[in-house]
Amino acid sequence: MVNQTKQAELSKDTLVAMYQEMLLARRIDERMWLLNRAGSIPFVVSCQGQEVAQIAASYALNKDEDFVLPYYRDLGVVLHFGMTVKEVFLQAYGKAEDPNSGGRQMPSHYGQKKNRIVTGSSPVTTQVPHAAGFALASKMEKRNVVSFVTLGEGSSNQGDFHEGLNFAAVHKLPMIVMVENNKYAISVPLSRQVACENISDRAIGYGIPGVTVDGNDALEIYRVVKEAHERALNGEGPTLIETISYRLTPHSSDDDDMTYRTKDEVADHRTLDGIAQFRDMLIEQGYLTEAEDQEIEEKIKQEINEATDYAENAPYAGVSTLTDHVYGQGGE
Amino acid sequence: MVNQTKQAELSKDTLVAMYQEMLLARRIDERMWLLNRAGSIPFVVSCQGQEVAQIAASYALNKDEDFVLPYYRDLGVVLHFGMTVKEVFLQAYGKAEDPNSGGRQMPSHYGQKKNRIVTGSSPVTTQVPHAAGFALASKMEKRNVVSFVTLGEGSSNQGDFHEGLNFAAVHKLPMIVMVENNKYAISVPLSRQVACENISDRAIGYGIPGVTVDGNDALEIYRVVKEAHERALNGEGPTLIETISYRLTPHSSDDDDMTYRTKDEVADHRTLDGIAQFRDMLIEQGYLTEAEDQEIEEKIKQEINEATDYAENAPYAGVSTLTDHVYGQGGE
Amino acid sequence: MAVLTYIQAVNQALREELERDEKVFILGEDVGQRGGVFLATDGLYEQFGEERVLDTPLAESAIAGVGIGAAMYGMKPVAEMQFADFIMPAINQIISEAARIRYRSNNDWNCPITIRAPYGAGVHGGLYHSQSIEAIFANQPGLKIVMPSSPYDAKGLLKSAIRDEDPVLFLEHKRAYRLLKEEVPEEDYTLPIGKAETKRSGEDVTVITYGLCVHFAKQAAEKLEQEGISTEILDLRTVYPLDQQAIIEAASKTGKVLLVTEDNKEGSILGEVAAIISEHCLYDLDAPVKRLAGPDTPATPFAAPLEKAFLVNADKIEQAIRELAEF
Amino acid sequence: MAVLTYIQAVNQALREELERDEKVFILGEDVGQRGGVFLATDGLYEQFGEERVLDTPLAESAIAGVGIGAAMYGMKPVAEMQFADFIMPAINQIISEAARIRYRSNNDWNCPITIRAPYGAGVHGGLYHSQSIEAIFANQPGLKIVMPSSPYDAKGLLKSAIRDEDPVLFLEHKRAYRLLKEEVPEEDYTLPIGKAETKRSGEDVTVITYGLCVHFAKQAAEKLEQEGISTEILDLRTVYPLDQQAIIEAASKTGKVLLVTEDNKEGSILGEVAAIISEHCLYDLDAPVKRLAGPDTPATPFAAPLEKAFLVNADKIEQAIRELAEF
Ligand SMILES: Cc1ncc(C[n+]2csc(CCOP(=O)(O)OP(=O)(O)O)c2C)c(N)n1
Ligand SMILES: Cc1ncc(C[n+]2csc(CCOP(=O)(O)OP(=O)(O)O)c2C)c(N)n1
Ligand SMILES: [Mg+2]
Ligand SMILES: [Mg+2]
Repeated sequence: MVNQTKQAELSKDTLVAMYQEMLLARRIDERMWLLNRAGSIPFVVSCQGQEVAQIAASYALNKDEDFVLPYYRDLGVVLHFGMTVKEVFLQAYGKAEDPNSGGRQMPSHYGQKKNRIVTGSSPVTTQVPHAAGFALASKMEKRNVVSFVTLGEGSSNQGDFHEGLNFAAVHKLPMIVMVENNKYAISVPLSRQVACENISDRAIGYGIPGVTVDGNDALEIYRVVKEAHERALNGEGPTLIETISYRLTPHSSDDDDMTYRTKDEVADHRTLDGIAQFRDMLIEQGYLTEAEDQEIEEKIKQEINEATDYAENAPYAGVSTLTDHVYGQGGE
Repeated sequence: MVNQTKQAELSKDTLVAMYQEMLLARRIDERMWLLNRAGSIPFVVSCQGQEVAQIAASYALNKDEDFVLPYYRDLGVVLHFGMTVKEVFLQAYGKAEDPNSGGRQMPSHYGQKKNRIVTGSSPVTTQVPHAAGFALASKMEKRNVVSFVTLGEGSSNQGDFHEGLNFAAVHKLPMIVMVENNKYAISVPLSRQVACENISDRAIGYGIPGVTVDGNDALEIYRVVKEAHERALNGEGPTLIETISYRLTPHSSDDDDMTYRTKDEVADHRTLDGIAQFRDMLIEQGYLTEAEDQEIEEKIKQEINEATDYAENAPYAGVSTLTDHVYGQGGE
Repeated sequence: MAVLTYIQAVNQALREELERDEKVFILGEDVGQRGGVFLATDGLYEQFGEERVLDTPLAESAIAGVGIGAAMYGMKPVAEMQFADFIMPAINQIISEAARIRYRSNNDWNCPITIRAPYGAGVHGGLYHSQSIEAIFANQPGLKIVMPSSPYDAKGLLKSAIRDEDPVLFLEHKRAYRLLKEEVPEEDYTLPIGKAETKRSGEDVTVITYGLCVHFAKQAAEKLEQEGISTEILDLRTVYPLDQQAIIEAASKTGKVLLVTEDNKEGSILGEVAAIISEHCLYDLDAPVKRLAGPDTPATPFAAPLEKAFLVNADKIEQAIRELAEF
Repeated sequence: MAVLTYIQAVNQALREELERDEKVFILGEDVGQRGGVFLATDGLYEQFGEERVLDTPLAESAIAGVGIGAAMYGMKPVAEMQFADFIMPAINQIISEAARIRYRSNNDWNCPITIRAPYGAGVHGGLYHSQSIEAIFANQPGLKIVMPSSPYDAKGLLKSAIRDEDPVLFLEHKRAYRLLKEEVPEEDYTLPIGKAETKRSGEDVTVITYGLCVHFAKQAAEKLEQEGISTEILDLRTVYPLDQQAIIEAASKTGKVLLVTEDNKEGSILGEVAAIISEHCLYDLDAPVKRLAGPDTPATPFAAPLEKAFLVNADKIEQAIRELAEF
């Protein structure tokens, strides 16, 4: 449930803008599945169920200064940090103009230097030490900049999680680690991934604060990320935040989740959808009318249509570029 | 201080035997330094300051069934599990008869299958997942066997610590992890290795019990390891134990610790030596007389002399054996 | 005899070994209820239970390391790396531990673990679901690396790997999983690790290769036969340690040698093959040894045209054989 | 000009680069107050403070990974692996990340990190303080591997590595640290990465090698000169990617080629060198390419007699050159 007592910090306009971004991420993701099932794009890996956490957290960051190290589900984060809808579709199609990788990486492997979205890979959790490196560098340069890194709860079992958090804690680095706990790592449920109550219980082992929040509670997520951000800027070191949500789609378009969970389980969680809750709250509060909501949906749809068309028709990188950029061309 | 109210569990004879083993480890280690400084052996890495914890913990294990995965300082553990003094000197000299490796590994890289001392390497912390593997296998075979693994506090920052403990916790494996916190990782003090209060604070992140004990308090260590052992045998999973001690020697014979700590700091800790405390307690309790203590010292000295002579005169492995045992010879 | 795909052959080998020896067990990510993301372990969780087909936490160093511990204990673990690309976090365990255990303990301990991993490109996997990783490990005494080229070989070699008393890295080409089908005996059989196999006998040009490229080489050879070019194909099968004798014989036989790999050219295992040939066959060669391999760029881009340009295929092999034949 | 040991030359290069560019910083285990276990960073903590000479927790994947993050940010980190053997836990960061960052981002990001590590045997280090590790990495496009053979080269190449805009693995032979001394200019100079260097000109036999083995090869060549055998020595300096042109020229010049490495024979980088020669120099060779390397056993036992038996030395090189000369 959305906690209404905490809205004070955020204006009506901001709340509506947040809603728009959540919805945009969701609608893009839905379109990706349609395109995949129609055979137009080979692969989708979804944000569905995690948009609220991603957008709420992003709003608590400084989008003009901070570095983000998103993982493959973080469509919400990268949209907030400035990737355009067109660019998102270009990467889904793997076209030359894709700013993430020019079609070299699989979809959802984000990276865009001008927006401080740090390039990511497929092996999970390698981005956690990188985030510590960005935080270390900005601390060395005495800049007021935070690095924000995300990962799944399954990925929090990798050695790099431990090593990266410990390093950041010892050196009191301005870093926020957000674990988006969606209860599954592909087919493996939380109970076979970890034996602790909360992923945030791992924080004490690094001597840093750890918080678990409802991943559908935008205002609470905003609050804890904002606090973590302040601590980071104050030189008080990193924070570990866990958002609890549920993966509403199969792991990816290559997965068949019905081999390990039931339709009912998924359906139950769909009824708790955080975006719908957020919209209801906005309507209840009088911040949004049904008509305005419809307008938003329309605008999003049009933007997505245009982006799809553009990306679909855009050229692939030429074969002669295959060997470009293995190394730089000299100079520093 | 030795807590006298907890002796009940251990008989006088056992306590005296424990003392003898601690002292034996210490005296062997001291001899190694003499041999090294005299140019007879190229390398020493010491147990000094950690013998009490090693012997007390070993007594809480089942030395006829359990598997131990010691690290390089665990001379006490391997002596208790059956490695002879002669064998210890053979490995220090790197001679053919060394049961650990036939002179292939550096000193203190223990391993002896008949005594269930699992072969170890130099890269720290790799033994933690191995211990989980032994625990998993014995659980699969429904045997009442525990795996006991140790490491330094610096080494608890390696990814393998995290991955190994998490695995063992999720699968509720009969494993005891003992971190011998001696305040330094070579030159790096605890405060630059971790930011948590206790290494045992990491346990909650795996949903398992974590305990910190005074590494000079033999009876308390015995008690917590015994409890962990019972939990393991009851199917309640792993335990993380931290013993707090102080590294009384330089990191190794290649180290000069005066470049990063003071003589005074080391001298202060020498006055708290756990073995001396333990002897004093035995004498106070009337379990040991000064004369008996002297006899023990004499016996140890003679054993060490004999072992040194033997090892010094033993042959190296022949050069023709260099390429032996890279692979097995067939069969299963 | 049933016709099986490559992945079915893997699955059958696993099933039969689990049935044969209760020390055998499987561990990895999603290998349990899901049956593996490629279905290599399909049905095994149901048949053997969760104790013998273990879903692990997402942590490759632990998968390898726990397997190594269990193997030292005396079990026969078969660890799965979901993609070969994700073996990287486990390299310390595989190289520093598994490969060194027998030698460092002077034969006191050993480590009979099998580590399976799907490698290779051609399924739009992008940079991190496409790599050839064998070269990283092909310099580690104590380790064996097996890369079967067909369903029949996959079954027989996987059984040998599981029964081997030393660690075996078992690399399966993920595009072969569904692409390759052939008759595979239902009964138990094993194939020798450490031995290359002549897949085709010929007189004009020798192709030495392994894995999925054997399939492409066969296609090329069949086509060239119609032009009167006769091709010998040696399938390395075990890429470390190499079967030197077989390489020397195959190279000497025709005097014209084409080495093929999907891996990047520089530093691939073909370098070692070329070195063996240049040490032993100088006077038997009628042409310089030729290598056909991927370019020296990360394997491989996601975009289909770039992926295709990266990969070795039957046409490229055919062209290279023809050039050698005409040399 | 001062005579410096190899380790002093490394130290001087680090000091000068820290002075020159405030984006340069050092991180690793015991690099601070202790000055490094080999004293590579001696005095730097005192001069530049703990912010620029960082003692890290004992965790190599973090040392590499944090360095990679800082490098992407725009810093010039120099990460130390205490022993090359302990780079294994960091391989995922080095191969999957550092080496791939420029390519995968289509040139948007890059990763100018230098990773230094002492490799090699001869100091009673046993199995885990003795290994040659270059072959593990010598198949990874995006990475460069530099292995200097002398103090002069170490200083000039380390400066180039630090200034390089891409990741460089910089491997220093730990026995060379105190064994090798020579005049090293106090002023700033750099040496080119990617280029081999002819260390000695000769007519009868070409030795191609790198690292400490260059020193042994020189000793052997001097001795053989008195017998009238003239030896060309090519120092690879950068072992990945290789300087093909220099290899081809050096091999063709004498037609008799000895390749030398301290690494295990099978799968060492010499395989690639041999492959280049066999592709390009077949008709210039007067004898089969010969390799002198360690045996295929884990490097290397602790016991002195076994260690000695494992290692390449000047005598073994001399013998091999003589055999080739007499061929
Ligand atoms: C090192 C590594 N091992 C395995 C994989 C394959 N893989 C991709 S996503 C995934 C599950 C991730 O689960 P979680 O961290 O919970 O994130 P989620 O997908 O649930 O958001 C796995 C096993 C990988 N990408 N990297
Ligand atoms: C993976 C790895 N990195 C580095 C080293 C070098 N090294 C050996 S011991 C040591 C310090 C260990 O400290 P700690 O874990 O606290 O154990 P202690 O020696 O204090 O008992 C280091 C850095 C190593 N052996 N393995
Ligand atoms: Mg998840
Ligand atoms: Mg310590």
